[in-house]
Amino acid sequence: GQGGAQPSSSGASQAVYAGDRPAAGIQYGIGAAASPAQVAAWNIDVQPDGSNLPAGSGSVAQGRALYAQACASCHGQQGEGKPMDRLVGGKGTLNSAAPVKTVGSYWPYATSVYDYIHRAMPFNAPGTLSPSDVYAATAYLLYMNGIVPENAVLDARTLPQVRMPNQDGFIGPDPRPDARNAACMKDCGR
Amino acid sequence: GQGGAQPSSSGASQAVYAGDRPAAGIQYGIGAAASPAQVAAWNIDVQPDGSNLPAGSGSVAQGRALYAQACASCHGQQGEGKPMDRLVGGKGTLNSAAPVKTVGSYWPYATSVYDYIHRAMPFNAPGTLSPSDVYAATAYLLYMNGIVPENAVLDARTLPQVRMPNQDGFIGPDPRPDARNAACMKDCGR
Amino acid sequence: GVLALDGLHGAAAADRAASAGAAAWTHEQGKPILSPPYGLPSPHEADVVRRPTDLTPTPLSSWSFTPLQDLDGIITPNGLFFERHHAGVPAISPDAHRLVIHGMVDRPLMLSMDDILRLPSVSRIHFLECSGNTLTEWKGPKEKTVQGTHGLLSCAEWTGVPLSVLAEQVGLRPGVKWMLAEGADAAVMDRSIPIAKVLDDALLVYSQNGERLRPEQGYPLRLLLPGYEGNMNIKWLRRLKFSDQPFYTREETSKYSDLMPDGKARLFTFDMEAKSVITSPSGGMRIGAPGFREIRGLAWSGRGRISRVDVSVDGGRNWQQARLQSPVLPKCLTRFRMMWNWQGGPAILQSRCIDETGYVQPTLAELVAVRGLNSVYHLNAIQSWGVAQNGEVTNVHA
Amino acid sequence: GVLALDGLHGAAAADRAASAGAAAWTHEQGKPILSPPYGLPSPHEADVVRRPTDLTPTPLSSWSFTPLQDLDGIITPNGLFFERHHAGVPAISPDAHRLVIHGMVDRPLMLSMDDILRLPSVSRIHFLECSGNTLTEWKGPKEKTVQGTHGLLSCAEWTGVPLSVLAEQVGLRPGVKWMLAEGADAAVMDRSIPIAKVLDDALLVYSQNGERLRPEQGYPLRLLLPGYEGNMNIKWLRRLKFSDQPFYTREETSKYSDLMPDGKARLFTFDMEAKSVITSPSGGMRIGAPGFREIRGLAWSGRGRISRVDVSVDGGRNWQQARLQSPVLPKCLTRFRMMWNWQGGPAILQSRCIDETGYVQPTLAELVAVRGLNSVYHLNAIQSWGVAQNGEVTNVHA
Ligand code: HEC
Ligand code: HEC
Ligand SMILES: [Ca+2]
Ligand SMILES: [Ca+2]
Ligand SMILES: [Ca+2]
Ligand SMILES: [Ca+2]
Ligand SMILES: [Ca+2]
Ligand SMILES: [Ca+2]
Ligand SMILES: [Co+2]
Ligand SMILES: [Co+2]
Repeated sequence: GQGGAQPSSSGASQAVYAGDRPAAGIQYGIGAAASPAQVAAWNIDVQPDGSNLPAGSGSVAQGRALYAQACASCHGQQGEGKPMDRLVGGKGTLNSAAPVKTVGSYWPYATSVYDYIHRAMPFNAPGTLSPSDVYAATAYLLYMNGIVPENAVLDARTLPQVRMPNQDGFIGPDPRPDARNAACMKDCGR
Repeated sequence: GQGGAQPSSSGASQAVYAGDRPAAGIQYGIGAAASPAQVAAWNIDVQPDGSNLPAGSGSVAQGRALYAQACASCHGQQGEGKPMDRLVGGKGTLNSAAPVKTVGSYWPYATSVYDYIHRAMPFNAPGTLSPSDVYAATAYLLYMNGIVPENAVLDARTLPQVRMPNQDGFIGPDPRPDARNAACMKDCGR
Repeated sequence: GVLALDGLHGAAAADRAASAGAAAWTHEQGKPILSPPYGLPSPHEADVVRRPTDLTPTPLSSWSFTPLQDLDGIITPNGLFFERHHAGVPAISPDAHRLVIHGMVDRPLMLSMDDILRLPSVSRIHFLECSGNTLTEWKGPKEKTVQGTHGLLSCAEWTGVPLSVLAEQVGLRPGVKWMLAEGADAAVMDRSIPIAKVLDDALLVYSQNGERLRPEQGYPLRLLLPGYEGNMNIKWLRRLKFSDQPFYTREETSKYSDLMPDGKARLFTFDMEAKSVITSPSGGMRIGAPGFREIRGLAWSGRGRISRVDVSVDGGRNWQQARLQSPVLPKCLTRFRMMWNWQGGPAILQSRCIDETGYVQPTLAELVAVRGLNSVYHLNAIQSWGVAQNGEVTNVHA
Repeated sequence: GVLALDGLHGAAAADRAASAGAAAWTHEQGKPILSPPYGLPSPHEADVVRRPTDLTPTPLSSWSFTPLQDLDGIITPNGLFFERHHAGVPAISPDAHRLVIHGMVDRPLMLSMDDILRLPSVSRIHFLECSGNTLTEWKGPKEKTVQGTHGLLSCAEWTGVPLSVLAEQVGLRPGVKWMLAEGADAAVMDRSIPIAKVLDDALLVYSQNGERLRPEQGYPLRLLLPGYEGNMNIKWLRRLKFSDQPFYTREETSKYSDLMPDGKARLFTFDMEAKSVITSPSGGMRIGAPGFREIRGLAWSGRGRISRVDVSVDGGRNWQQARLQSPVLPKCLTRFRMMWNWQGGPAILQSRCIDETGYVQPTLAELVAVRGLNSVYHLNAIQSWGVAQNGEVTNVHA
């Protein structure tokens, strides 16, 4: 499910602003070149192929300890949620009347779990975890969801190899417009 | 100097909003009829023909007393201004490098003096003067400016008869556009 | 107030008004200039404020709604622009803030705010709508007011640099298909944007309705993707990275994907489809006397201009074309208006818009027929307001 | 700040920024939603405020200027809209306020705010300019910033009832030529309006930029006369009276008349003629490094649309056409923009606009040649900003 994206068709709309576009093809020489070292400090995203994953590693056991100390207060001892997002379970519910979307049941890529924890968790101290901590937390969440075994150790090599249960659960490209209304004007629906 | 007014030519501009005007010619029946008595309570303006001037009257002498008590602190003992507007003098200065515009030198109609004092003065207690007070204040201002004699008494009949020195000093209709610029693009003004 | 159309203010007020020629404020000096230097609304409008959702466990990752029932025209005042944050509103120093542009580019750049202000700019009036707007209304009428049902919607004049200009400055390499946009907030919010959108009408925005962005709207810098779901318009923007692949960030997978009845989820549904709603009369109001009153509402489409809005006062049986506020702009709120002579009986008010692609805003039934009840986002169905005999207006499904 | 383009913020900030990936705000939660419910600008923008004139003896009858140097696009945020009051800002209760319409009409009316809100409405984006704007600049450069020289100018989206609709409700009698408009403030401000303007595009306004009028702008009700001098756009409107004669009110005789060199004064000069000004770079700024930067400014005409703006960087010897922000609307601010590659030497920046009637904004010399130096109002001449070798920008006459 790569989901190719179609940008909106704004051909007609563009006419409104046709006379109000900056000239194309000019190098203004504004701003500073970003050196490789500078870029490296900002370049934190992790894609499904594992590019950009840092050195370090973490095991399920390390993750269990970390989770109890830094995560459980918000996400529950078993990842059951309350007060914050539920992180465990929900498999088989996606086509039911009450779908439960979690890391285990819904997320397509394990790299996204690493990436998100690294940028935003723990909510009360975001960005404070070391890469090994993040690998460990990810390992424990995947373990709780039955995706990796209890002895799993995650690092830049093993994490991208984890196959998530719902990896094929996403579809694209955007099939909309998908609902049709005939725009009846008089005595409709009789 | 009646100064006929030309509304701006907005023919071309109107096109933008052509599709966005409420329908014409509909009585919506919204709001309450304003009875003659209600209208009378709101209808305070005084035009040069004296229409709408109330009963009451005021003399220069009454105006002198009132002025000293209610006006002089802001407009000066002799109407010389400081801190607020100067009310006296300036005749003959309008075509000089330092024109002085006052009730005496500039205002075209005595009825406007009555009207303005009635609505806005004294600044620290606007709308508190009785019609006779306003006639008196007007009489005194006109007297200080040498427009009415010391024994003048103003009322609804006499006030509109006062001819102001600068009554013919106003011209119209608006003669603009009056300045021309050729919109030169290159090597201009050489 | 939220509830005020007419009839709310007692006879006492009307009596007082009869002598309004002698109103106190006509006889005493008011407040001096600069009271205060940056002005505020009248105290009589104190109920015109953003209001919170009751669905989130923390106000730090939460949203607040624009009071659409109190607004006219198409501009949303900055103080009433809807909010959605994932780690609160950061207090960013514009002097220290930097934007880094890198990835598949020839000349990676680091830009200060002063740099960005020197670049060529444009201003555009566009709406912004959270794709979660109206999410409470799938299964039945829930929120009481239009602020609750549709208030994750606002509109402003945005000023900034076309992203096409920035792309030229850094030089995109062959094969670039996506751009990651990333914020400097503590959620380090990020989304993948298709390159065609980036080069079409995306803007690097620093001003909103004339003044610099408000903190809640991304001060000092945000992305604007006209017509795309709100979440992608990354606030507090600190980084743009060009790539040949999407990034599958948490927001675009775990959150802003649309679950279908078969358990599959639509990924990358970006366009906000055409939608409209009547803002007056609307839920929570009570209309006073029978007679003429103007029905007013908003229509918008992420795919271009609104070309028509129809209004029904009988629950969708018969429709009449409404007037559209001119000029109608693409990917912008469009105010519609229609006079209605209320006879005093029950009525159901609806609006239905059509955009320049010919798309017609669907009924909820039409939407649910294809998407089921689990997709959370992108509910753009026709909204119904019921008017009771006594003038009370409520949220109904019709 | 008023003075900030670039170069103002020291190397320390730039150094700090190098590690901005580790900025404090990226590692701690920000403020929760509704901080506050009616939002405010960033504390970093605290210098973006209205500022007072120094020419009036009391702040109750005085004016304050819009900080044009800090604004982008065409919308002025309501909190920065320029002020001109004659008896302070009254605190009017909207429930008690009434509008009376009478004089040469068949059906005199008294309208409450609730009544007015039921009538058909339109929204229009129009500028408002005090005809005393720029009055300090006749004899030589005086004010230091564009806020001081041109800040009695703002622009908003106004919503209200066309006066033509109200005229139909009351039924104008044959021979009506003027309408008096009167405020409920303690100056009971009043002006005579020609009937053709009333029936053309005059509006009875209750909303500004989406929300109800601010107190300083006439809450709850004002007159809007697109393109006419600001003073005529009566605020806190309580009365409209139709007549066959003008009223010669104090404001239209003693004040807003234009004294010519021969001692005669032009009465009833209503149109705000085409005018433009560069807002960035402008007086009081200092531009940092040589190189490209965008010159930005505003153009407007009370007679319709702006059709062209030219910019000169050599004091008017050579001119280039600027880009105009689209859509260009009648009697509305029009933002113009032109990239400038500053070589680091002295320069004199000017803008000159042309409106759809073909009228060209004049030089000050051209204006003074026909009007002399005593007319106070309606100075719409070309403005010059001098750029020194060191980048300092000052108000000059060139
Ligand atoms: C103080 C509360 C708190 C703590 C502690 C906390 N979280 Fe969270 N977590 C949240 C909140 C709130 C969200 C949702 C944020 C949002 O959606 O904007 C969240 C979301 C998540 C999600 C995304 C869930 C989804 O399906 O999208 C993951 C994964 C997660 N947290 C993991 C962790 C881990 C691992 C830790 C510990 C290292 C942790 N959290 C600690 C509050 C917390
Ligand atoms: C507390 C100060 C104050 C007092 C007392 C006061 N005035 Fe004034 N007056 C002003 C101010 C301020 C203005 C200018 C108001 C404006 O232009 O908005 C003014 C303006 C005027 C003008 C208009 C001048 C012009 O040329 O346009 C007249 C006439 C006038 N006052 C008459 C009076 C009279 C008569 C009284 C007493 C009954 C009075 N004033 C008391 C402050 C005062
Ligand atoms: Ca209200
Ligand atoms: Ca709720
Ligand atoms: Ca979506
Ligand atoms: Ca500043
Ligand atoms: Ca000054
Ligand atoms: Ca004038
Ligand atoms: Co600064
Ligand atoms: Co009320």
